[in-house]
Amino acid sequence: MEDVLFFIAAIGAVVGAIGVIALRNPFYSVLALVSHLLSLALLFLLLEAQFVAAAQIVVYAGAVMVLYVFVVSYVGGQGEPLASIGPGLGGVGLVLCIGLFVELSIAILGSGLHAIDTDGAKLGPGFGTPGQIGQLLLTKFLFPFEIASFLLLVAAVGAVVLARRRRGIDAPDEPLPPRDRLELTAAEVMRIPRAGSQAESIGLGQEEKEEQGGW
Amino acid sequence: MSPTTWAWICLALPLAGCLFNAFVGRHLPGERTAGWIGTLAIGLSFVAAVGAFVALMGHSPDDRTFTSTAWDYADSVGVNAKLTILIDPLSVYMMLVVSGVSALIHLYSCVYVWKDRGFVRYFAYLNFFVFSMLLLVMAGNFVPLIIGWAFVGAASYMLISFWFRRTTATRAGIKAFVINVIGDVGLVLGTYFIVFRGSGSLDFLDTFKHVQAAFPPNDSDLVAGCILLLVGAFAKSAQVPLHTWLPDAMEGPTPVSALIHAATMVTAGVYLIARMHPLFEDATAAADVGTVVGCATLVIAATIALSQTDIKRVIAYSTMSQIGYMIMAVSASAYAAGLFHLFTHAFFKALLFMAAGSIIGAMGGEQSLDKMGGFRRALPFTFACFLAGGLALSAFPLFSGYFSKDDILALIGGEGGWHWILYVLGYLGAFLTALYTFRMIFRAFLGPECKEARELRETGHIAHHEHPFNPETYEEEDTDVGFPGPGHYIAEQQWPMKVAMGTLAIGAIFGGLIQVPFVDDLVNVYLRPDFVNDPTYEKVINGPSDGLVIFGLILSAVIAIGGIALAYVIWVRRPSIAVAFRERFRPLYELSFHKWWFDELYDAVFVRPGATVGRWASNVFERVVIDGLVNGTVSVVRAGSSVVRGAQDGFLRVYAALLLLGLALVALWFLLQST
Amino acid sequence: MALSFLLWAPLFFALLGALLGRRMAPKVALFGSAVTLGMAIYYIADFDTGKAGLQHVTDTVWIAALGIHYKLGVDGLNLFLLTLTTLLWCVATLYAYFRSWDRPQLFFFFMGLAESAVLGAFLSQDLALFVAFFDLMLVPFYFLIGTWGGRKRVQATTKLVIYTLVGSLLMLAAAIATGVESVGNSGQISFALSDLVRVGLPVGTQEWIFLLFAAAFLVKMPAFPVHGWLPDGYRAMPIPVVAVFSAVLSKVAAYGFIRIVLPLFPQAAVHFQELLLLIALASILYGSIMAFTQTDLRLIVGFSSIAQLGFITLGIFALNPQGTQGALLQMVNHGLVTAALFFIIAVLAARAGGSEDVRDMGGLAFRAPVLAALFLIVALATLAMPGSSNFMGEFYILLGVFESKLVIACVAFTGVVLASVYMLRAYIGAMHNRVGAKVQSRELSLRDGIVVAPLVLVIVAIAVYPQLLLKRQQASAQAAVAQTALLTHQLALPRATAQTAPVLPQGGQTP
Amino acid sequence: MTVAWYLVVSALIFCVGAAGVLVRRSPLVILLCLELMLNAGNLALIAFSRMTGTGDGQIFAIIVMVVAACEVVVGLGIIVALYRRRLPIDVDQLRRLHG
Repeated sequence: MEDVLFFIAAIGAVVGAIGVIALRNPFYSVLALVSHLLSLALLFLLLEAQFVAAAQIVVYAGAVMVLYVFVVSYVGGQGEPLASIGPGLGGVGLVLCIGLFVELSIAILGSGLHAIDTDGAKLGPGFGTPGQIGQLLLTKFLFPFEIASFLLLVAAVGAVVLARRRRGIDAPDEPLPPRDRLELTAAEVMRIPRAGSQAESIGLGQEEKEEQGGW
Repeated sequence: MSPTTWAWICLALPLAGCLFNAFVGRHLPGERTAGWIGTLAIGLSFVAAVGAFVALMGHSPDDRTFTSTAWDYADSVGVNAKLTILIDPLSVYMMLVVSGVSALIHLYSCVYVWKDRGFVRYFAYLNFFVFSMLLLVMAGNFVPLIIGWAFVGAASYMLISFWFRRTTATRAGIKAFVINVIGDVGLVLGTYFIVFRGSGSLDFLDTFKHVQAAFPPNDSDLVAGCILLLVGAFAKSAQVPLHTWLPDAMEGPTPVSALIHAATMVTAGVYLIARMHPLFEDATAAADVGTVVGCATLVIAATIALSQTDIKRVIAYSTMSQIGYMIMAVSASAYAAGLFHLFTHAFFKALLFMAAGSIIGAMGGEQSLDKMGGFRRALPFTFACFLAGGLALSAFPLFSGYFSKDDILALIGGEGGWHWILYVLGYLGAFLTALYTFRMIFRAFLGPECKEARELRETGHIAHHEHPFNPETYEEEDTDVGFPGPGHYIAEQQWPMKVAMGTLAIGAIFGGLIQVPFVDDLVNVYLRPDFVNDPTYEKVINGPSDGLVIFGLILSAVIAIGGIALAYVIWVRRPSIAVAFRERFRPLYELSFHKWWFDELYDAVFVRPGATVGRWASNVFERVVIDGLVNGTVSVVRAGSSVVRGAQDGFLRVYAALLLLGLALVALWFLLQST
Repeated sequence: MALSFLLWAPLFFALLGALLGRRMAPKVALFGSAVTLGMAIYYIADFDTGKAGLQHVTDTVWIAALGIHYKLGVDGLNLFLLTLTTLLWCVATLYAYFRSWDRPQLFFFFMGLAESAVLGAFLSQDLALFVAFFDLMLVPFYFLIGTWGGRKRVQATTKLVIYTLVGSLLMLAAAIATGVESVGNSGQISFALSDLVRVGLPVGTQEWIFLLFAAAFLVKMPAFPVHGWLPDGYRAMPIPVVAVFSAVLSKVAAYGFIRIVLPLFPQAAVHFQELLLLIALASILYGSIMAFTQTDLRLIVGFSSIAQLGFITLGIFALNPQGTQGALLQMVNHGLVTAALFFIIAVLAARAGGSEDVRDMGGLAFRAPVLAALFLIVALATLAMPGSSNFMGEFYILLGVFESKLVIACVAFTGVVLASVYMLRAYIGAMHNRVGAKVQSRELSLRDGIVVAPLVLVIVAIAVYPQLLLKRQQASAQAAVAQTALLTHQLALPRATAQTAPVLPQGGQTP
Repeated sequence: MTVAWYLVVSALIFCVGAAGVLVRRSPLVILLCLELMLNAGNLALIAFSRMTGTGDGQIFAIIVMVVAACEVVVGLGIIVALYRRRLPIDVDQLRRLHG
């Protein structure tokens, strides 16, 4: 029974993954990812990770994917143009990925790790339950937990800053600089606008004031 | 009070005057208050010097050396520099001369630069100058000596370029300063050789005590040290070949010339050799160098003075020449004679400069002898003073220079041997001195009256040029924004000038009477405690036979009168002789007129090559080598980066592919490692 | 009072000022620099004069695994450099306070950071800590020059960074090598200078490490021929920055020689003594000649700094107590006069239509007697006129060289003469002669006066009583060169200290 | 099923995701492919967690999910910003950073 479930879930996950990259319309890609995530959640359950599986469905397949759907519908679900100015990486990518897969498989199958060929260790009671996860998070992994929460905060702020609306919707916020001004030097980027010049540093601009004020 | 207390007061007063004038001088009420304060400070300083003299004479002759230390200046790792003053007959003698003559020069200056816009600044500088000189002569440790030495140089720089809008003045100032720094370097390096190769202490008395134990006679280190000290002395006393700054120093106001030439600065070299006599006694080779250079200077300077037309420069070269006598004397162990000449020279040289200042005032700033003439009746007092100073300088019988110069030459002659050459050259120099001195007097005071003289005599008005000019270049002065002031003054109309010149004239006429052969011997007796331990000194003092002394006196008188008579013939009776002589002996005239081409020589040997090297360094070396170093690095980096930047083509997916490739390679490497 | 307060106070106040906003930043920075100066003066007052070793030591292990200590201490070597640093920063902050800067918070923050970094380099008694602070110094100056600099600041900053980074990397490598090589002898890694001195290194190792350190320090100074960053750098920096940069940062390098190189690599120092002396001599002559030909006042001062630092190097590598004393004294003197000169240059430029070229000036002294007097005092001190403290510094330096290498001392004296030529040339060119075309002669204003006058006062005070510095430095200076002086057989220590002179390290026997 | 099976599936998904990143040009889809890769990692982590019988791997997985969420948020924010400025939604045309 478990084996069957595993194969169903595994095939679902792989097919979902292939769907993500193969479908032209981003909207369909998102849907394929959702199915992929659901299959993965099943795999997690098979691995006795009930809490992670639940989180996967609720957070990932639920919340995150909704975000994707919103953005896709906002940006427009048109497929990408066929003509590309970039290099066609199809062949190279395929070779690379297959090569990597072969390498990883060799690594996994030829591993000296004996436990890898078992069904796993004998599990204690409560493995993978929210209680155990919570306990770990608040004891052993408290610090990563806090860091993660901080990361989330930063990401939220960052997203707001990035997507915030500036001065009207229609006009592009800042027009693109002309092509010949694209070559900014690092120092120009670094320089603060209207920073003091030589004349200011020796106090040239100040002399009139000084004359009036006197001693 | 003890002599050292008096000495500290004597030293502190000019400094106080300087600081007072510098800080509050500008805000004082009254037009000349700063000048009076400066004069008062120096006058009181002279009083303190007299106090020190009296206090010193209260002790027995064996017990007239006192030291006092203000504070440890730099006392660590074997260098014991302390602010020590050494008060003994020699330093009190110098203090008296310096402060006394300086006080009169201050008095004179109160009028001379009255209308100048830098009046207050002038007196601050002048007081500083006197302070520096007093520090120099009182120092009881090498470091305060060097400090005083350098302060004198700095003060002379400030005063020479006092009219700092004249480029000639600033150029003369920098020249004086740099040559003085060369002297300072000589002094410091000489100190290293003497103290740190031998005596081990910067203190004068310790050094003198240990010098014989530390060095065998004529030890190379000691001779090197003494010759380096002489370099310092030559630079300050304007001896060949470090004399070129002195004539240019005439760019300063005339009283400054008087101060530099009479009381302070140029006499420092003479004092130094006298002060360091225990060293020179042991390093006779170095002393001989001093003797020869002094003699050479006295002749060279006298020949140059014969053809100069600037009245101040003639006097300047005469100073060089007279200092040559002194250096020769003190180097030949005739210390008292050299210092005696220093004393009389201070009087008559200050007097000559002041009188020259009076003439220049009457000429409205003009300094060329070619334009002067016939001032005898327009400036009777100045004429009398100039004549007194001129006669003293020419060693006319019974005037002060007569006794002091003769004292030197008699002692040189008495030493015998090769000193006879110096003896003869000394008298040759005396003859030339009489000649050029009276050339100057005759051309300025006799002959046809120039228009300035006539105007002054007839109306009592001093000539003023409509557009003030630089007497050196005849370039117009920008007096509306700068210096010097428009005022010109003559002694006949100003009592402070008259007082100063009159006092000096008395000294110039009668000053020699303190040491007359067979009559009295005051200078010798007074200075004896300083030199009593020197075997050579006693030998030199007693060297000349009575016959030689009498012969010298007669010869001296004959030469002086002969020189004056010849000058009368050439420049008053038959002016054509001078012209004919100039045409007949053109090379000799050129040599004299161009000052033996010393300036041109230095320009060609030091200045031009230095400037060329500098230009090459900044234009070629700096650009090519130094910048090349960094630019080369930059271009290597740039070339390398242009190779690598090809990979940065901006295609995100290519970056990802490269990343993945890297991952695959890393994985492969680990796989290969594990098998 | 712990040294950490002194070290971090500038940074603390700079941060505080930056947080309080653009109106408060200058005030807080000024207050902070004054407080720091006060603390530095306290350390002079509290200094135990006769002692050679460290005082007020703070020592905690910072990174235990690497043996890096957070160790601070004061002794005769760094006591007055601390005062110099804090004084100059105080004055520079005061100068900056009177001017408006774009983004004042950032400007004053970087100034404070720079002060802390420099103080850290002077205070650290651990090699790794020294290297860290030495490199940290570059960061604030990079921004200060690149952001608030003048013409060609980009090029100048690039050059400066390239030069200094190369030097820093060499030094980092050398420092690590020193630590690692010292493990072999003791079995336990430690970067604390006291431990490193005790362990000692074999001669061959010392020599190449010495060269790396020397390269880094010579670039920072800078010395001929690695001074290429100086002309552009000095011209581009804003005045308060160039003042502290030229006055203090070069001293860090010279101080590094005395603090680190001489005690740690004595054999190598002796071995390369003549090389370093020749480099110093070349710096003196080259710097002087260049200063003589330049017309830009900043460059005149810059090249004169090369010459002056040549003298300091000369003193250090005389490898005897006289030379070291002179070098230490001269570091303080040179810092004071250079900073004063740069502030005066700013004043002069403001009166010459903004130009810093001598040819555009002239006759400035006319209505400005106070300015002229201050400039003259500083100029005379710079050319080391006897009576100035600079003279005593050069006196000791040249005496040290005279006792170890006579010929070099004699040649070095030409540098003294040349100094008088170029300084007076600059002074006369700016203040005297005919009035320049765009020149307006007017007196020093109060806000410039209270920047320059304190420096001149300190210059005069030290000139009157250099013993103030010398007696506090003496014991440490003797200890710093004790080993090298032993090696060169020119030990002239008083008997009392000679008995306690450190023994040669075991690993460091001459082959 | 042994743990190795799960790992193989994980490797496969990872490679598929990586291929997607290389092939697709829409930043949206590339983000999705990144999700794939992260999830592949998650699967491996949980498989190992099962293997050792401790909960640590699951914690890691949760943290990875957090990171993924952050990445999504920022990535989508950038895409929205691009769209607002009328820039092409194509990574090949956004190559201003070329050297």
